[in-house]
Amino acid sequence: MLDTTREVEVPEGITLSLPVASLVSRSLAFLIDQVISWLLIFVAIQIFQFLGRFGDGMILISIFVIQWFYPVLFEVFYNGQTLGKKVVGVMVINDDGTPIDWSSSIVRNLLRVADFLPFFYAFGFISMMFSRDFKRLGDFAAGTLVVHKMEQIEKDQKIALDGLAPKVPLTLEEQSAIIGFAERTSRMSNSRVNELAGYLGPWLDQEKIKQGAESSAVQLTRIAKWLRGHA
Amino acid sequence: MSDLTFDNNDESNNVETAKAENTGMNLQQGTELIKTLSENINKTLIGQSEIVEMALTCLLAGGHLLIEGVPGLGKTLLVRSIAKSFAGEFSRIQFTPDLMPSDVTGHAMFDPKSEKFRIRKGPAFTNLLLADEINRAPAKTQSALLEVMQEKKITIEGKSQPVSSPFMVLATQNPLEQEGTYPLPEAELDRFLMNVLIDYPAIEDEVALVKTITTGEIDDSILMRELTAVTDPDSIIALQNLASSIMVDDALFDYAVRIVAATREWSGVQMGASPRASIALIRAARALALVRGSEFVTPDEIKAVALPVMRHRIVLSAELEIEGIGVSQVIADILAQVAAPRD
Amino acid sequence: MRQEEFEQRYQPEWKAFQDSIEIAEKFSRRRGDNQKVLDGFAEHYRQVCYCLALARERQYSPYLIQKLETLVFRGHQIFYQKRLGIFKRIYQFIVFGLPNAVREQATFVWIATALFYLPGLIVFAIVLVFPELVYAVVDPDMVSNIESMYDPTADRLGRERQSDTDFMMFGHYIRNNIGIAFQSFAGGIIGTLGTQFFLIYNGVFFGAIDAHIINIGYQETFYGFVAGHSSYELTGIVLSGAAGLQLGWAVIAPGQFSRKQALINAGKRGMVLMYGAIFLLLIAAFVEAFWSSISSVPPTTKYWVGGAGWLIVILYFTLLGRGRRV
Amino acid sequence: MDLEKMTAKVRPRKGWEAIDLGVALVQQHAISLYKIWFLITLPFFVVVAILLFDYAVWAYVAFWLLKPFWERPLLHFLSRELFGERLSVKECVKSFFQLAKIQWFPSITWRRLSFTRSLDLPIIQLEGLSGGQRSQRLKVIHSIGSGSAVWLTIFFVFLELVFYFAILALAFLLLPTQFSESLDFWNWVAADSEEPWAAMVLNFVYYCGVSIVAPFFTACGFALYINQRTHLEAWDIELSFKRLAKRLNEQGEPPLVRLASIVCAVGLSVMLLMNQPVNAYESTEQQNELSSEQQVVQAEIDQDKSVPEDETVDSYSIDNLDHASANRLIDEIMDSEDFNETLEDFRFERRFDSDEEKSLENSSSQFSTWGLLFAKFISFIVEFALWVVVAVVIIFLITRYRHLVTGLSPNLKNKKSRPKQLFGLDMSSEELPDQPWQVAKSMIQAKQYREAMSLLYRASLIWYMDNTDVVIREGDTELECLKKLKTFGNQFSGDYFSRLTQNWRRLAYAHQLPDSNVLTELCDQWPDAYVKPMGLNQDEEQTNE
Repeated sequence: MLDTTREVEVPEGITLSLPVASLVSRSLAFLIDQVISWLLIFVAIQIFQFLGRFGDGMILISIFVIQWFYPVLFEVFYNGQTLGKKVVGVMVINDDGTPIDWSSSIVRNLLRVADFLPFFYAFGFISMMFSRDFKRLGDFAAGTLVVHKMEQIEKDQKIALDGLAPKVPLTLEEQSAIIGFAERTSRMSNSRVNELAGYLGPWLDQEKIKQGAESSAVQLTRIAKWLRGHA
Repeated sequence: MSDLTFDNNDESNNVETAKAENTGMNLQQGTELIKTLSENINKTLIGQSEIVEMALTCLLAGGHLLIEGVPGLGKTLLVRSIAKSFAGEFSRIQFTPDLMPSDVTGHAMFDPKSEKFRIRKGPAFTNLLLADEINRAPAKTQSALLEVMQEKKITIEGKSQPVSSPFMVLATQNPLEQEGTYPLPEAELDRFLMNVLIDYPAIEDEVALVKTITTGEIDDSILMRELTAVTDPDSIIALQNLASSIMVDDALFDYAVRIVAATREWSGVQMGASPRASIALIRAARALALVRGSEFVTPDEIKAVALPVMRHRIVLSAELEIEGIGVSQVIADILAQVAAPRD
Repeated sequence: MRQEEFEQRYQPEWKAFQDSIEIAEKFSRRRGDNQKVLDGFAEHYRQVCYCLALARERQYSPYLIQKLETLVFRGHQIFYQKRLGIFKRIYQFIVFGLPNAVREQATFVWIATALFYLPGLIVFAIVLVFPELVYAVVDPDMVSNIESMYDPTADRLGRERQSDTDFMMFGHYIRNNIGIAFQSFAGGIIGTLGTQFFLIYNGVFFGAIDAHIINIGYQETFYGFVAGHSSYELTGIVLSGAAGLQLGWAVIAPGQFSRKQALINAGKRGMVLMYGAIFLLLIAAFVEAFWSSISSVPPTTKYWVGGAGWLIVILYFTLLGRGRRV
Repeated sequence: MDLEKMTAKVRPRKGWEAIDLGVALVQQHAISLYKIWFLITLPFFVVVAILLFDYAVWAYVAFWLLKPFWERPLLHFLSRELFGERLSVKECVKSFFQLAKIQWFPSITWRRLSFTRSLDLPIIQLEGLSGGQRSQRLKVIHSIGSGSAVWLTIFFVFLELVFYFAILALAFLLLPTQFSESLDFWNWVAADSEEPWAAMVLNFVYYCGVSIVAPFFTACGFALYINQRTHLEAWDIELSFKRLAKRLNEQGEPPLVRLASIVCAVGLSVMLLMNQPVNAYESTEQQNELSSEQQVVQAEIDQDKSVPEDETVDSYSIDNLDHASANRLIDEIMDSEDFNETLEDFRFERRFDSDEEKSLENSSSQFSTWGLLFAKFISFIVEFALWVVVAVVIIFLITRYRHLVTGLSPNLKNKKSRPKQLFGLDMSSEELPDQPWQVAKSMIQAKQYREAMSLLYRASLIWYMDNTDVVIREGDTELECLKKLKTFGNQFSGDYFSRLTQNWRRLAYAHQLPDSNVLTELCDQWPDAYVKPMGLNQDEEQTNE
């Protein structure tokens, strides 16, 4: 099965699958970061420009710092996210799933120079397009990975029905499908909902379906409710 | 250290002996047994009597030992000697970057004959486990070992099985943080009761060692063969029980807590020892008192175990480390300044 | 156990764990917070891992599993964070990390030194003998530019520069030189070629200019200016070159590692040298902006300071940090 | 369309994540995709280049305009591949003309400039709808977020440009130096139709750039489309349900729910649960079932009908780049600082010294005088501070490492010798009774044994502290005190102190009381040990630390 996740086994024996981010979302994050650094440089210029040569020196220093260390500082201190990455919802981690550290972050950001060659990140793009896990050269040298950040999910919406216990033990995937079905009925057409529920129709309460008391879809929704544990 | 214990040994006869619950062993028997044990072990390990004392203390306190030191200073010999002395099982795992957790704990194997899964026990099912160069294995393998150390049982295929008793892990760590080592997370180091440095023996001891080996004896294995089992695992468990019944005055609990608290406020210490360190101090001091044949703990025992117990639990700030002031120096300073109970 | 019971039973612990994660994830946190996070973090983390394993095994609802997965991931991010303070690391790095690293990677450092100085010396000798050949190496405009800069009769160097001017030049040197060092490092990734180019090019450039300056007799102003920071700056260049060479060498000859792994290793090792290069170039920029520019100091003093600089650099790399843990 | 044969993991992905699958798809089938692409486009490019050799711009425009056609075989391949059916490269190439017929006119006119082209193509090509149905369908698919598709298009247009210039820059870098220096490269690059062969070379470079990008563009659009449908139609759920049904069927499992379940009075239907049924979609339900599976080539019949006329062709596409604007762009890029930096900063040089300083000096004239003064003041202070830092560092280094020079080890122990007045106990000699042994004795009679022993022990310690130079630190334990002190005084006091310590330790830590005669003995002997005689032998004071 083709997928865009990378399995990382954490030392505690748990496997996490992390969704790797490809060039499109990363470029957007980069663009935002670039705009932010320009803004920062602009602000620095505004602040220092009235200070004569001292100001000029400060401007040059701040350009240097912003250019090279803006991403590094954010990645190290802000959980692997620059502001642009935060907006797009991606983060940088080490290949083994551990948080990014100083040396990795500095390496990957310094090697932007190599990615930049020969013109505006062409090497970087090529590398991201054709490598597993969508890495650019800096990521290879630093051993880092850009992934979509896992969000802490909120409590799911309530279903105003009683739960209904399935008689057959269901695998995780099957449970997931039934719960997903219940959650997504609102975004599907009626006929589609019925069609989907129809696949499981023969295993539901036929009588009620015939009586019209409870359609298969409603029954499945109730099973979903039960599965969620809010019976 | 040994010169500080002169008054304990000669008087242990007329003391009313502390009796451990559920064991038939009294202090006198215990002390004698320990004496035999350590003499036995010191036969093979010449010039490392302090390490032997600490290793025994750790064993009797039911803790695990982290040993640091350059290779070739008889760490394996130490573990084997201890194991052989009480007729315990011994196994050694060399940690390497490709070591898998199941190489430590064992795994389930399908047996085509019986068509059942058989549990194949890993080297961790033993009494004494020497984990060599623990920081060379990736974190997940270390983690498997740390799990065993804490739980004293191993879960394979959903079945958890206790490891042998007594159970002690002696892990060695490379002193150099080289390329390709995975340092143990700070929070995990707590799992080791003590951390001792094994160093080159003093010159005269080394001479003795060389003499023993060159005159007639050929190598370690012969030294080992000379060793005889002087006791059995059950007696070790009895000794552990005895150690936990050694008397500790309240003032000493207070003393231990004050020492640990001082590490947290000491300038130059970036991260002090956790409150659990004081519990470890008392545990280790009890066992040391027993090893020294005393029925009660005095501040001296606490002081003696303070360095090994706290060495791996505190992190120094940059300045001190650069100045070459090591953890041992800092702990010595702390011990000198925390008032000993003396009322 | 039903999922509900399970959730109810462990919910408080998950909550507590999530709270400590949130403290730890905060951008700025105080020292006390760190201790708070660390206390019992390992236990909580294991507990959550255990819960996740259980939840998967028992096939609880995907929501719960995803929630726990996220918790584990976030906890993992914090648990394996390296907590050593940055200042401590800088300090350690300067006092023994860098000199040890340079000695460890002596081969690359020596090759970089040779690549930098040998062509330079050769060109230096050639231009001394055939002065007009300087134009073969350096752009004529630049030659005249440099001539006017170090012209002893020009009054520019004669007058005292102001602090603010110094400061501007300080900023300029930092941005310029360190930026170039970065590029020199990164250039190594194409099989050391980029780095070789930088080193040889700069060596030849310096060699030609030096010889030319001597040819036209401007030594005093030129060397007076250059002496002070030369040791730091040139060594910085060599170090960045060595880092780049190492990177490229990993691509050419990865040895027993996969090419990718070799590159990662070389990147990590090379970074140590790069930190060193940055460190030296910062010093160089400081000296160049604030010391070299003082024209009231007689050239002899400047030569002495320059010589002392070289001595310091050499002693630093040969003596310091021996026998220390890296 | 058989979802069970899906070769990629279908799950509803969030936002940008959807596009990632497209990239992964290309990576997996890169060789086939590029083969198809080049087999179709290269001949066309060559033919056009020859035919329109003198009109390079037109050759360029022709190729650009027909790009939607080039992408179709790629999509054809990918759509089959996704459902587990592998087409050979040959088949795909053969199907080119058939595929190109679908909606051919709108595709190269107003839809050519659509920002959602990559997302629309699968709808048009794979679903084979006609007229109003199609536009409704487009609306539905767009409803969930054509934002991604728009950004996708902008991004890939930009990427084509990047590769265009990257190839040129690479060529420039690889040329021998003499050549590149003698030749004004960028003029050469920018040469427009004056030199037809140069223009054609540029066209070829453009073609190369597009070639790298095109499969990705197509695949990412396709991935977006798949994701939209997964969201809309819950493909993943269908898949799981089918599998579950199959499993239940095979295993002959009992029904999923109890047949005799309590009649539920819930009058709610699923309809109530659904907030917004997507009506637009409903009508097209049937056709969809046919759609991808049957590859709907026959739908070409309705292709040209119902072309909405209201759409306008805007000039918003950057695809429209002609050579004049390319020239401008090149100039801009040439002038931009970044570009200069990469090409010029390759050497350590200090020619800025004079120039920049001068120019900055000029520009500084616009600053107000007070600002300048203020700045000068600050910079003076900062520079001064920097020098102070340097001085401090130097002094620190000298003091720290003077042992390197003098050969002495740093004397870090100095600070540890501290006055002895601190003690765990109340240790001042004033507070001690004049005759501690008498007081102790009376305490023993009052059965205050612990206090008595404590008093004796303290009295001894104080005696030592008053009469010797021994340093007793706060942290010293009884045994350490004993070790330090027993060599002082005479033989007897040493013995006495050692006995006292042993008994005291046992009392304090083991709560074991000595025999009463031992206690009295200790009291009686205290004056013998300390008060009576013993001019302290000062010569023996060699011990302390």
